[in-house]
Amino acid sequence: MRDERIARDARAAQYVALDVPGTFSVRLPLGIWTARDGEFSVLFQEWGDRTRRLAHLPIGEPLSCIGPLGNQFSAPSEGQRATIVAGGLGVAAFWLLARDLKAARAHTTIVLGARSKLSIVGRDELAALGFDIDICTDDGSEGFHGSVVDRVRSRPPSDVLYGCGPPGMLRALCRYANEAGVECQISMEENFGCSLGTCWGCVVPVRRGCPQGTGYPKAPREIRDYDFARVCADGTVFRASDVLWLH
Amino acid sequence: MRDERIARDARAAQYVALDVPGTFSVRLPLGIWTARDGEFSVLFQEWGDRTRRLAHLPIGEPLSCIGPLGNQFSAPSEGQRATIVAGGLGVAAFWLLARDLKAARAHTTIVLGARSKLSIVGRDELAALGFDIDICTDDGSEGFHGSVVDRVRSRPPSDVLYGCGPPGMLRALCRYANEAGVECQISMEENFGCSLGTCWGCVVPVRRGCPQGTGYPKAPREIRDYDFARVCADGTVFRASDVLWLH
Amino acid sequence: MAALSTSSALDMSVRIGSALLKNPIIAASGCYNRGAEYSRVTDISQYGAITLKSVTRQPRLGNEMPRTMSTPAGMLNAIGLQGPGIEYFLKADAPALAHVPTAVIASVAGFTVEEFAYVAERMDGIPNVVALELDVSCPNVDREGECFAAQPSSIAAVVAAVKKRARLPVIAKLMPNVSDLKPIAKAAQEAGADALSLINAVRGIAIDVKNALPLLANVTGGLTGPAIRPIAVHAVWEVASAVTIPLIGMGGIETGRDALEFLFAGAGAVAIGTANFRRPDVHMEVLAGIVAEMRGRGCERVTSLTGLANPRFAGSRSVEAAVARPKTHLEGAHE
Amino acid sequence: MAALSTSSALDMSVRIGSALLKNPIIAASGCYNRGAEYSRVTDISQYGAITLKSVTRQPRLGNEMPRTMSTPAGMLNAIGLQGPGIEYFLKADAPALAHVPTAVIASVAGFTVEEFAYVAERMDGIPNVVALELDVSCPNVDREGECFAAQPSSIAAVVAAVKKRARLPVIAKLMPNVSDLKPIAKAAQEAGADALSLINAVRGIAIDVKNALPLLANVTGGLTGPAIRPIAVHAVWEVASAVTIPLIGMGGIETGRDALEFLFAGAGAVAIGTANFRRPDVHMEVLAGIVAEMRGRGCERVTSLTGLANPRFAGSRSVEAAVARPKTHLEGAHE
Ligand SMILES: Cc1cc2nc3c(=O)[nH]c(=O)nc-3n(C[C@H](O)[C@H](O)[C@H](O)COP(=O)(O)OP(=O)(O)OC[C@H]3O[C@@H](n4cnc5c(N)ncnc54)[C@H](O)[C@@H]3O)c2cc1C
Ligand SMILES: Cc1cc2nc3c(=O)[nH]c(=O)nc-3n(C[C@H](O)[C@H](O)[C@H](O)COP(=O)(O)OP(=O)(O)OC[C@H]3O[C@@H](n4cnc5c(N)ncnc54)[C@H](O)[C@@H]3O)c2cc1C
Ligand SMILES: Cc1cc2nc3c(=O)[nH]c(=O)nc-3n(C[C@H](O)[C@H](O)[C@H](O)COP(=O)(O)O)c2cc1C
Ligand SMILES: Cc1cc2nc3c(=O)[nH]c(=O)nc-3n(C[C@H](O)[C@H](O)[C@H](O)COP(=O)(O)O)c2cc1C
Ligand code: FES
Ligand code: FES
Repeated sequence: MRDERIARDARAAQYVALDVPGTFSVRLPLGIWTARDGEFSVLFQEWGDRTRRLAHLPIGEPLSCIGPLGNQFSAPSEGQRATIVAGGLGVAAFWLLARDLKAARAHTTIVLGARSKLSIVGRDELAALGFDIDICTDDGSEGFHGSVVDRVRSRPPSDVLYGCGPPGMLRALCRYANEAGVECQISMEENFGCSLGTCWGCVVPVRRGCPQGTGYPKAPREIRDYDFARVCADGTVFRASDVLWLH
Repeated sequence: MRDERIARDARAAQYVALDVPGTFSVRLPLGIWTARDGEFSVLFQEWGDRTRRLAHLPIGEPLSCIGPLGNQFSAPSEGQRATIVAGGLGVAAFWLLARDLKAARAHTTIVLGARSKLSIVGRDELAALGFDIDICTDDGSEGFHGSVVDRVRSRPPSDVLYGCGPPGMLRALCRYANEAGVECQISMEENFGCSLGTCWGCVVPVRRGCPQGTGYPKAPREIRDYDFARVCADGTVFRASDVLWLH
Repeated sequence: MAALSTSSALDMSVRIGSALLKNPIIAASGCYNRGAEYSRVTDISQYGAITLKSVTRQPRLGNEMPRTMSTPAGMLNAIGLQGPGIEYFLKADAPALAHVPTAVIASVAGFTVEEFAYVAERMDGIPNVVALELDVSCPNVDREGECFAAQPSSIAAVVAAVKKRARLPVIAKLMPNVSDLKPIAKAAQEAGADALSLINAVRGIAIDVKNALPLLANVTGGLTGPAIRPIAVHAVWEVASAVTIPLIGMGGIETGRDALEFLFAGAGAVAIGTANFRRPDVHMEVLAGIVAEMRGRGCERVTSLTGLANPRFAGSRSVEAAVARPKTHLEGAHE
Repeated sequence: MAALSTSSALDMSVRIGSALLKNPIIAASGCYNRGAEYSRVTDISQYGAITLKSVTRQPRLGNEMPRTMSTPAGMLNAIGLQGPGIEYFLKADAPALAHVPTAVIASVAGFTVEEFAYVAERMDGIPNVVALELDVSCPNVDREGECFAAQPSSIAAVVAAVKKRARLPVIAKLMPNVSDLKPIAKAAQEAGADALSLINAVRGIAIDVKNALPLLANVTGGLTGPAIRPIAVHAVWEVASAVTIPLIGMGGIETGRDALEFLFAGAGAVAIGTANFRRPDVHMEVLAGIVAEMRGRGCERVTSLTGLANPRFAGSRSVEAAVARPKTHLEGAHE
């Protein structure tokens, strides 16, 4: 997709909110994958109505697109070893990060997981940035046989982990990072309504005191002792130590 | 559009019911314009949601299409002079009729009307069949300055009139034909639900006894003394002498 | 568990009172006429049943045009119960029902309790007709135009009167325009209804802005199609906790997935209306979708899908079905 | 007539009780937070007013996730009134409202009559706030969970209590899940409401078929967006014949044409909710559409469009407007 401003301003883990033409639907949030030369790209699969309609749009059709939206991964301190942990289409959050880490000459490992060999996405673009990719597949059809989190456990520890992928994977990654005391930033997903922070439709529970939370007082009879943060506007990036996994 | 069966079977004034891809809508009825060599065409304008979506479909996109549907114009008896009276996109009903009349060597006149010179459609295709087209425009920008019905009145009488166009035009044509005692067949339009005759959403009032009407008895307290016929399945072609114009 | 039944035949049959349907997919009233039109373009025998257009005591011309209008993901209609009346129906239409290649549910509409009872009684003995559905959403002449389905007492009066005179199982069809469907559903069950259909169309109006006039001649119409599906699933969910008789869920079903929403919410069967107008093969696609789900879950009887997502489901699945109900799917249900 | 006003300035202002809005386009409650987010992507000053997210007495965390879901031509939400509570709102949020570049309507929600009255009273004197909207669609704690807006008596109790203690004009917001909105609207008017908003979201449920669970953590959600537009226009049409106070119509407005449906049905103003989530410029497009219609009709005051299609419209247009009402547009209205 061609948009000078978005391609220029996009930061790691940011997303765009697309108005898919046709009958009404709320905007579709998609992570910004590559971004250069006035163009950016997205990676998506046909999940439902909006992604199906998007996939069937004629090439060249103009699209209304808001972005880049959301906060971003923070860079590692100098000399820190970073590991990127991507599950499935979660890899979409990492081209920009990998590019920045490369430019900063940070010591970076990329662990990329998928169901099976055939469903690996993003490998070539990341390899083109000059990285070796550590592939994991659930079915063992290529690389490490097991989840990306299993793989991370089996590797020498990093100073900072960057994660994006399905909720189960992120949860396991956070647990590992919190237990191991490793810094970990994850980019989260939820169903979005407005994509702009107004509807409170996309919250995640965070510990009280987390600067991304709403910060308002606890109600007298409220038994839940956490706060909510909006993935769309306060995130999508959260620290593993801030996010609560209730289920 | 390519469909061997529809292109072969289509008769004058028949239509197709298209399933426009995307979010739900009932099928879109469109008249069959030209039909030859395994292909047929339609003429349409972007009225609303379905026609807009249809216009923006990628070329080559497969479409589910039911048809040909509806009854058809009956041919004139030998030696009768026929006049085709088309208003705007109503011309869509007439390529097949013109082709048949040509083949039957019937003496045929075509009166084609539009708002103005720029909105005339269908002229070239009909001319290519070898007809002279008598153009009328509401604003006088080409041909006769006035409505097609005014034009028909001003011409030598025909034995049979075939009409298709906006309701106001059809109504005026029917009134003229009934007063002048000329046989007249019109192809009508209504909002369709099912396009197949099941929903009773597309009825027109016809005189009791019209073979196209429902034929069931009049209710005791019913003050309306007419019958209804379904445009989609009993029509779209009705005799001017059968149709009642209530408004 | 997934391997349990992949090779064995599935039992798709469902019961509506004494009627046994070969599968739970029904054509909704008013959208299928008497089936003949759709026979030209699809295999209607794959419907478990088709419901006829509602029949009244007297012939009715119905409303003036326009009667239908497209709306976002739906349509608005106000046909006005055009129809031949029961006498002419019995003479001209009923005999042909013998040729419908599946079960038939006759729909009855009326403006007084007596009209319902009279028409229902006359429907007795028509070949192929296995049940009666009462379209109690028409305005009640005796009660200042309020619909029968708006009050527990009036729906009970209609159902009780019909049950006294009709021999076929009776389905009462509820409408969504009430604050709480539960007492209405309970009243219908207590009055003897063998099943409930829900929902009828939702009241709506569209305005022709160009002419500053209502788009439908009748002003108010009924909104149907996918737009109303969440409203209809909500209705089934609510009623499923209040009654034990089978529910026929409808409103915006287009795919197997949509139908499963209704089954999981608590419906024993589903009906398809407006979606026939888009895809005449829709019932086969819906059936295939349900079959695929059953194979995926390894369940052999379609009845075992009923109420799976609804922890308050009060109805009984058929005895044979109970074993197949995977308890795990209830875990984590939010109440 | 078309030439009458093409060169003169149009009067787009509308009155809601004592509040004068510069135009009749309002951002709906819950869809605009406090305006700040949308200021980044559009010109919010072109809204006649923005309505804040409903504020309760106590802070509320709201429902668990998932809270929203896409549905055909709409969305389902169950946020659960997450919010800071009135104290924290007054401290942390209210001062910033001075910078909102248009009028602000504060929305109040509560679970008892006293809560409504208390929060409404505390809203007094906030800069820029010109009216109070009462979100009476939350379950009534004192009456076994029935919503205040479900019964004439309970909505009247809330409105009367608020009117006694609040100085700002009061708008009661009605919900569509009732059999007849007219008595409820009348009760609100009689209790002193200065205007009515309609409609709030329609109750709906969606099921996650893969996991056989409700898709929303709260099970039931509110259906909004174009899918419900005919339901909302119907509500305005009905209520417009029952009360004389101004109506704010909402539900699925995406374009000027959609807004005109509501105005012609009897609304004096319109609100836009879900459509902001698609196109943040939607209010400007809607405003432009209304202006074009006024120029086309040659009418100078937007108030003269109200009720044009509704022969039973009972409200009064502003005096100046009456002359501009083209009587011919009523001809042919079907009753
Ligand atoms: C910040 C952000 C960034 C995102 N980036 C990407 C991206 O780069 N690429 C991409 O493909 N998607 C991405 N998503 C996810 C995408 O926005 C959703 O999948 C979206 O719901 C799809 O819309 P839809 O209308 O096509 O399907 P919907 O109608 O919303 O969903 C259809 C069905 O698929 C299921 N479903 C939807 N999304 C998922 C999912 N992610 N995992 C499992 N089941 C799902 C739903 O539960 C539903 O049953 C992102 C989401 C967020 C919030
Ligand atoms: C048998 C039959 C044959 C037809 N053949 C053709 C054809 O060959 N070419 C063609 O363009 N159309 C034809 N139509 C008309 C076409 O089906 C309708 O215009 C259809 O409603 C457009 O669908 P839509 O969803 O795009 O617009 P809708 O959403 O249905 O309508 C959008 C707006 O346009 C108005 N509108 C729609 N149609 C018309 C109309 N015909 N005249 C004036 N205002 C209208 C509506 O009132 C509404 O305000 C035919 C209709 C029938 C019944
Ligand atoms: C054109 C049309 C006519 C209908 N006529 C009737 C009717 O006569 N009796 C009845 O009980 N329901 C009638 N209905 C309602 C349907 O049976 C069904 O309840 C409703 O359409 C919801 O299902 P759907 O969204 O799948 O269409 C009609 C619906 C449509 C669209
Ligand atoms: C995400 C969301 C949150 C909402 N929150 C509130 C609320 O707090 N108070 C309220 O009165 N209405 C609330 N509403 C209802 C809207 O104000 C409006 O009545 C409804 O959405 C219909 O309009 P629409 O179709 O334009 O969205 C909410 C709607 C949405 C979509
Ligand atoms: S999607 Fe609306 S607040 Fe995040
Ligand atoms: S469109 Fe359904 S009967 Fe004609």
